[in-house]
Amino acid sequence: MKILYFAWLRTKIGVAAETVDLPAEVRDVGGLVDWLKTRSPKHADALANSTVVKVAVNQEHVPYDHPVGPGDEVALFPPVTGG
Amino acid sequence: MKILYFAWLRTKIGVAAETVDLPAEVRDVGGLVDWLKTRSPKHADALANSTVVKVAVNQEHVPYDHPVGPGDEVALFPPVTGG
Amino acid sequence: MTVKVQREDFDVGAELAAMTGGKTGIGGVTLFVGLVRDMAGGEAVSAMTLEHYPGMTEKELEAIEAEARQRWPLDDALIIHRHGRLEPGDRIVLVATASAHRQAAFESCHFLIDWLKTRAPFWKLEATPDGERWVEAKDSDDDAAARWAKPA
Amino acid sequence: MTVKVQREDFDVGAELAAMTGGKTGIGGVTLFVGLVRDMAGGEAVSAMTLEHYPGMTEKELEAIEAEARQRWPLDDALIIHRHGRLEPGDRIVLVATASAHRQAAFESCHFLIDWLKTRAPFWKLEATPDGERWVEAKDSDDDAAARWAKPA
Repeated sequence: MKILYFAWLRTKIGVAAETVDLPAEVRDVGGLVDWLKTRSPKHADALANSTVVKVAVNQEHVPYDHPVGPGDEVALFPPVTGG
Repeated sequence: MKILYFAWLRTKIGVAAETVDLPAEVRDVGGLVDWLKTRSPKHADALANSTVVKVAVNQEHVPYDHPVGPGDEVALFPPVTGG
Repeated sequence: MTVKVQREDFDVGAELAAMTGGKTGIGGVTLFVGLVRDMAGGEAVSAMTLEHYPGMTEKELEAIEAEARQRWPLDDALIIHRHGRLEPGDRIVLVATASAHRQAAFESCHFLIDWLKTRAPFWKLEATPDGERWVEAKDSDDDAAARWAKPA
Repeated sequence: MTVKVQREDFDVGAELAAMTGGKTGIGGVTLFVGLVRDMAGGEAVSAMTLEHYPGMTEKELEAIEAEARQRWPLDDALIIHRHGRLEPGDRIVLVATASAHRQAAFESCHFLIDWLKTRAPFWKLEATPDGERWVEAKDSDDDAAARWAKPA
């Protein structure tokens, strides 16, 4: 699965994208975020407060109970601040 | 006193401006409009419906009870339709 | 703060550049451009002639602009209104307001065009297949302006 | 109906001309131009870098525009949003909507910028005397967007 990070999630974790092998027990966005926290202290720090971690699956905003699968493009980012 | 007419008041009365000698008994806008109606059948026709005859004295919108005097510039016109 | 009443067309890009050039405190500019439509009340309009009251027009537009500046924190405001003969698709009016905050820019721009439409001494004469006719004031314009009336 | 995401500046006059040229049914165009301010939260800002999510950005802007077209009778709509490094006074975003009626043009333009600010995947990095900092989302932007939520 391809994971993208933007803005301060990117700078805190230190990479803009990574490809991960999704464990079978991870089935939704919430489960994915919890699992990503275990990958490194930087991941744990960046993802600590889920209220400011927004998620898009295949380029659409989704809630934490949205399903995820190995073929998805998942992006994690803070609340947007454009315009 | 200088009287100006705009839009369909101008085309109905047939002049854009006229200078009149104000009778002493005319003291406000309402009295002026009533007196102007007596000047010609065209005036009477154009000014018949006072709800669509708006008045400015010295280039400011005023109500019918606003005073008028010989030195004033008075304009009569329909509701505005610019923009 | 600028008011222009003119026969000539205006250049929206140039006006925006003049309003914002060299300034770094403006967060947003809202602009409204009014255009001549080819239809009105179900009838074809081939041309429009805008009459106005020289002298009073400028005073009234300046008063409207001053009112907007009192109500909203504006860095700048601009009204350009054309008069004379115009054709469908031609620009009639430009209203632009600049502020640190977009809400103030939107509200003040909307206020200016709504108030202008009920207070600035302009009258439209439309040319239609049935001849010329003076445009009648719309109740909807009065309603739009009334939205901005201040509570007593 | 057009969405552009680009590094380059845009020409507001040219965009307006492209939107209205040859069309005679448009009564009004409302435009909003967002600019980089030199101050934010009391601190000086010397530059701003806009990051975005290529692919999703365009999809999201197109979805926002489609929502506006559903809600209001629009002749046209345009969103241009820049990314990359910008300086105070630089243009960031242009939103423009054209309609037969000015109320629809104002509301849809306001809606587009309010929704864009809470949904389009852009993030601002400000350069200040204390270093770089990511701009935090504002509650006031959420409130502004919530005004446009449809009744259930």
